[in-house]
Amino acid sequence: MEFYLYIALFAPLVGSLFSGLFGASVKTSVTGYVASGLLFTSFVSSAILLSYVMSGHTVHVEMMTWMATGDLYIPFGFVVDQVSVVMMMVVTIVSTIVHIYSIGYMDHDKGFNRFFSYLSAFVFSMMVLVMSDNFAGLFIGWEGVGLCSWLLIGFWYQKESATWAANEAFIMNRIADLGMLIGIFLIYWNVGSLQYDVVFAEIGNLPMVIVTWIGIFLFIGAMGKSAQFPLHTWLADAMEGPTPVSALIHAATMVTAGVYLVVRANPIYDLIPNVGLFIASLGAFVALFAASMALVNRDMKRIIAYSTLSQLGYMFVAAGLGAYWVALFHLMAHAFFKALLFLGAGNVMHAMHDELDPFKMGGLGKVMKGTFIMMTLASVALAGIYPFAGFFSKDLILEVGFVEHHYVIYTVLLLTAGLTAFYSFRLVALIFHGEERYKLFGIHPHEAYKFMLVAMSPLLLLAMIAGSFKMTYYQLVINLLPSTQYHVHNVTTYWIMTIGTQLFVMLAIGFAYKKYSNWNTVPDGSSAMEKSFIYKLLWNQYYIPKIYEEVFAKPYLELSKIAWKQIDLKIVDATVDAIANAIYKTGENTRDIQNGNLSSMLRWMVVGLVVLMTLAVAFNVGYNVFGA
Amino acid sequence: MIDHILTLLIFFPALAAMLGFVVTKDSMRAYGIAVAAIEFILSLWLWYAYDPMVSGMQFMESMPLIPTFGINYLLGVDGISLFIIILSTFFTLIGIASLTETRRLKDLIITLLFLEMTMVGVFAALDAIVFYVFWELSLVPMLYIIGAWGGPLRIYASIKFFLYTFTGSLVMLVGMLFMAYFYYQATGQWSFSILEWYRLILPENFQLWLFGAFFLGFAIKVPMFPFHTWLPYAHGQAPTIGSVILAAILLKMGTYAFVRFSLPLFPDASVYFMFPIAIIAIIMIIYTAMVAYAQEDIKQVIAYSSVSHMGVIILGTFALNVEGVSGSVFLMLAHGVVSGALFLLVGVIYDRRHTKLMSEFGGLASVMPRYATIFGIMMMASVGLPLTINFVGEFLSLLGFYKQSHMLTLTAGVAIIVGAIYMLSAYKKVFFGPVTNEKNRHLKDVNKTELLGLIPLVIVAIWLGVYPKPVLGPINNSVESVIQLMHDKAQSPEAKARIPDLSGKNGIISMKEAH
Amino acid sequence: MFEAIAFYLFAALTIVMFTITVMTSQALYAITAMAAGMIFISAFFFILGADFLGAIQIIVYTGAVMALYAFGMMFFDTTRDVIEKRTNPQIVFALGVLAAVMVVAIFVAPVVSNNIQALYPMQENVGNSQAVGMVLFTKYLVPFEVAAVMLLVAMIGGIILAGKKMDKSLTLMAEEEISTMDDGFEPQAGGH
Amino acid sequence: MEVTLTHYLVLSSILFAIGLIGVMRRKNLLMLFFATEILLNATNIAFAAISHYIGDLSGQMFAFFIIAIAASEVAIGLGLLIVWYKRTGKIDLDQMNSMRG
Repeated sequence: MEFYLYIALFAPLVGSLFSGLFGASVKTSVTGYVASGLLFTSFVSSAILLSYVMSGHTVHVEMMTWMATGDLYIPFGFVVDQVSVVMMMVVTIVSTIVHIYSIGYMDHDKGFNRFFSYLSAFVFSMMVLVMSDNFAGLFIGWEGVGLCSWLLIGFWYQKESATWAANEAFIMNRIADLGMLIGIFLIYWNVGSLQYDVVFAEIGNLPMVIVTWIGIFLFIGAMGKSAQFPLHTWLADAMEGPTPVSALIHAATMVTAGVYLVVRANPIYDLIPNVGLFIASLGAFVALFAASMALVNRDMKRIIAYSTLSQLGYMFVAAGLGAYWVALFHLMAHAFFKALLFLGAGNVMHAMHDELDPFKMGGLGKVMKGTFIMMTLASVALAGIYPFAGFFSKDLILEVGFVEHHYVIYTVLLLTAGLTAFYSFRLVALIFHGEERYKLFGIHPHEAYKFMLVAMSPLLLLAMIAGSFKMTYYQLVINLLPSTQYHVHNVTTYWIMTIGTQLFVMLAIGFAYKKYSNWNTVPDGSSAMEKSFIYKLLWNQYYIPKIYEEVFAKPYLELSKIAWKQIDLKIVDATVDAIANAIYKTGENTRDIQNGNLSSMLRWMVVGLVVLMTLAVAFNVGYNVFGA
Repeated sequence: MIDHILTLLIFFPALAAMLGFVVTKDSMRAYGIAVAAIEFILSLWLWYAYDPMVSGMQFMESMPLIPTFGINYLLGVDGISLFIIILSTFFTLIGIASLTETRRLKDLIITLLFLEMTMVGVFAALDAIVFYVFWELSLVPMLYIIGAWGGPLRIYASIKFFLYTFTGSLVMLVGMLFMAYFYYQATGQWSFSILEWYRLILPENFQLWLFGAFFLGFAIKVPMFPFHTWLPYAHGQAPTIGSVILAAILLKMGTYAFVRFSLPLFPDASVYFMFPIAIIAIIMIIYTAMVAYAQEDIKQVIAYSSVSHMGVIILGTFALNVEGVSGSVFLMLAHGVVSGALFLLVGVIYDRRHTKLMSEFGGLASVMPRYATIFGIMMMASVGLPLTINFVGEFLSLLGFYKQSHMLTLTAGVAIIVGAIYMLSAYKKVFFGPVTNEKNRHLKDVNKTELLGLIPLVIVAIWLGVYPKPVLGPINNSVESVIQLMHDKAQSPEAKARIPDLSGKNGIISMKEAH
Repeated sequence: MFEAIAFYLFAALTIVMFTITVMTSQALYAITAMAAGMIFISAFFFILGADFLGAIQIIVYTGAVMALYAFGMMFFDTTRDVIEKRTNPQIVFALGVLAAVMVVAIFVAPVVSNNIQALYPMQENVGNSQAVGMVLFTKYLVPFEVAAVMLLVAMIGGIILAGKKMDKSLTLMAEEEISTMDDGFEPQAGGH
Repeated sequence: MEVTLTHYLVLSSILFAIGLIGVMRRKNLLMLFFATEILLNATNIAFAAISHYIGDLSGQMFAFFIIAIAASEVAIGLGLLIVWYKRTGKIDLDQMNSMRG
């Protein structure tokens, strides 16, 4: 089985390096095929490993030593167990599909080869992240996906906004990574090892305070990668990258790494329910907060990004409340339908020549039937309508909130579910229904390549049926995760809740359709709604990016300039130069002594003699008086 | 020959340099590369012959110079110095191989070979006076390189470099003389041998003074805040090769000397000054990172980033445990490779455009994709991405210091954020965006000569990031013995507590037994 | 008592003579006063029982050195006074006195005067000249010979320096002429 | 009224001071030589006196050698002086400033 493990892990790396060889040369479709093929190999290996794990085994290998000094010993160790194999499946499925899709999507791009190199490198990093058997290995993958995310967001590096977003994402993630690093240090100095099994076995013996701090710092790391408030701004900006990237990285895999970390570290978080509650509360807040921003946004990809953010909030609610398997399940289901949604959005973008404003589209359902169906179904899944994937995973999280008696969280999540349904179908309605507003802009939309749609179809299938895996999945992961079942005890309450939720969501969908399916103008900022305070607040993302810009970015630059021009040059360096100048000036001034006049030289000689003798006498006297 | 390999390593380049005066101008380049290559192979042989399981000094050579005062020509390497020696020979080779300077090439190569002698000498010396001699001699070739091949302000920069570092080392010399005098008082014999000094247990107040004297010399060399201002000038004016050697090797002399002198000689003082120095190191890290962010000249960004990284090295050194000190020694190598490579890379565009201002560039990624890729890899290494060489060092240094102080490490950890900020913004300014300047539209990508220098560095940067063990292992063994020595020598209870006791571990050969 | 009188008398005379030497503007007065001072100094040597040294003092200083100075003076235009620009005579005086005070302070300090021990004690039953001779030709033989060589070198040096090109006046020659003189004579100075 | 070593040393110092003053105030090179002779003689007195009072012949020996050196100094010094005079026609100290730094 180790063989399959290595295949699953390194096939993407090989693909990346292969594509990288052609990085600077002109487009060759070979890179796309090879990279996709290797990804598929990786997927197959993961599937084999899944079947192996389902038969009750796990694979644990130690490839080689990485760092060893003092008491520290960090190997490159990989583990395929019930949790990581689920993640591997998600990662390989989505990335294989995205790779194949990208062959079409990036068809006309100059950086075709480069793109596949980065994309495969990302998959490799993600595999390292999920398969590592220790925190250091996790951190390798963690930073690796950050790097690839930077590369891919900034893929179109000629665009100022893209490179800016890439740097923002990297730096924000770095802030969180510091937290994670500190968490790792804490674990090492208290446990003496970074291996999961050792750490989780020992963690119970540590003082509560330390476990709490470990939990907090690790979660800070998770907050950055999963774009939780207040480090969330990068995710929306990251939509500058190519759409397949958004689908793979900023919806399905990388952003869920934070959730994966919390799920993986469940023995730690089990010990500290207070931190867990905080995580859940933050998750609920982010769910609502992000959903509210999605309501008014006019950028197709950003709407989906906010939706991702909102769903990540759901996952954190589940993870924070101790329902790790629920969180992981929603992660999986979400990966499928959100990736589908993004790929669909990619098709629309292609059709619309990179136009992102849904208000400028409309009526595309006629020209792009396939995409229309897929996006609608994905939105249905996202909204959590029975029997799609979202129903099984998302409603379960609502139930968890209810069963755990966190009614505030439950209410917030319920409200968010409604909002989710509303903005999802607002998008669908604006894009595919109503008048063909795009004609005003002289665009002639066309459906994407057939094979792209075919590539997307597995995702569609999974988005529809993922819920039916629930029990299989549950049986699998309870080997590793707490096996709490979340059932509302009272059957009546259960049915009222479920049906109520469904009705509420349907209502939201209906409202969205009613309001937007016959939209016929492009808003220009003159309507009463657009002038309202709340609209502006939401439109400007609660002014948070602006606040960051004003409070952190600009002052930092100013402070840096002051540090350089005022402090470094005018104080530190000037002091040094002043000392040197003082010595130089002394020399310049005493230069007259050497005026070449022997007579005055003789005089100076006598002065020196007198001084020396005075010193001799003074020291002698001093020695006799004080010394000895 | 293996018995005298260190002497060979030190004086072979010097002899070759003297012979170089009679070599014709045209064949000088080939001659220089050949000499540097032989020297590099010799140093690799040293590594091959080095026994990684022994923690003490190896290949020791001794010859009396002034026996009355116990000054001997005493050489030896351990895991700490071995790799810095290899790094020196490696960088001299790469530097000469990728030389693009054509003005007075012969003199430049001869100067570089002399510089190589002094560098190897510093790291191989085990006698304080021999160490001091090489330490000061290393200033002279560098002075020439900056002063003769530098930019418009070269005279100012070179004199500043020379006088500043020279002043510091004079104080250090006084410290060394005092140290020898104490040794004389304690044992009745003069000795400048560092290994014999190791055995001396000094009273704490003496330690504090001597530590201060040594500190000044080392701190200016490192350079530590607020003694760092010579560095930007030196880098700003030096030719590419000068910057490369300066950043890669010469700065390491200071941090190496901390590990070689300050820690084992003055364990109590090291603990006493641990927090003040850590705070200085943190100021270095954050403050210079901010200054780097404000720079307009790409070379200055890297120069200030050097200072910032040196802060992490200092922090790791004063973690006073095996993880931290090993990490800092490793980071010395890592920073050498990465900053050396970055300076080489800056040299590439400087050769083409004769400017280093970032505002002159933009969009180079599309004009010079290979260059952008290599620069990107090195930038990511500098930022400290895992699986690159810098990460191992930074991780271990910070990990080590975390044992001593949580809050300070948290503050120092900001390095990974601010480091990313200045590096990414510099990269963005130079490589991203549209090509705005017409002069940049037809720049040539890196050529074969340049690749010859850069590719090995990329390989090393990734190889040692993925598999640091062959280097980290010997470093670890030697550092363990240093730490154990410090623990044994420490007198104050605080120092005993701060410096871990490793005697329970297997495989530790204490310094005394090794000799 | 006799010794004391002699000491004070000769001390007063020496000081006066030397003061004249230092203060007068007439070279002739100065050289005469100095010759007298030298002879008076030899008196101290006789008082101190250093007969040999006293004799040497008279012979060498008054005889040889003074004669040499007298001859030397003939080369210079002694009638034309060097106009000596006096700058800050107070400082000169103060420095001289201060130096003297310091020298005295150091010499009379008990540390110095009590810690000296005789290396070559005077023998009681031999005369001074004999004793000097014994020490000079045993312990100080090498320095003595070296001194002899030095004197020889000085003599030759003096002759060559002063006697070279006596027939030419370098003053009246042009710069080029001096540099083209074939014997490699290097001009000592000039307004370069 | 015992004459002690101190008396001689004081005398020697006074003479030394006179010589020093001469060295400092004289601008005529020849006169400067006279002043140096005074300095040498002052030390000679000190040596002879110490020799006498300590009972050691070394002092006299040094005085002896000093006389020898003084003699050679005069010979060489006068020679140089003559060369200088022939070269420039002056023996004024203030005009010898080619060493100006």
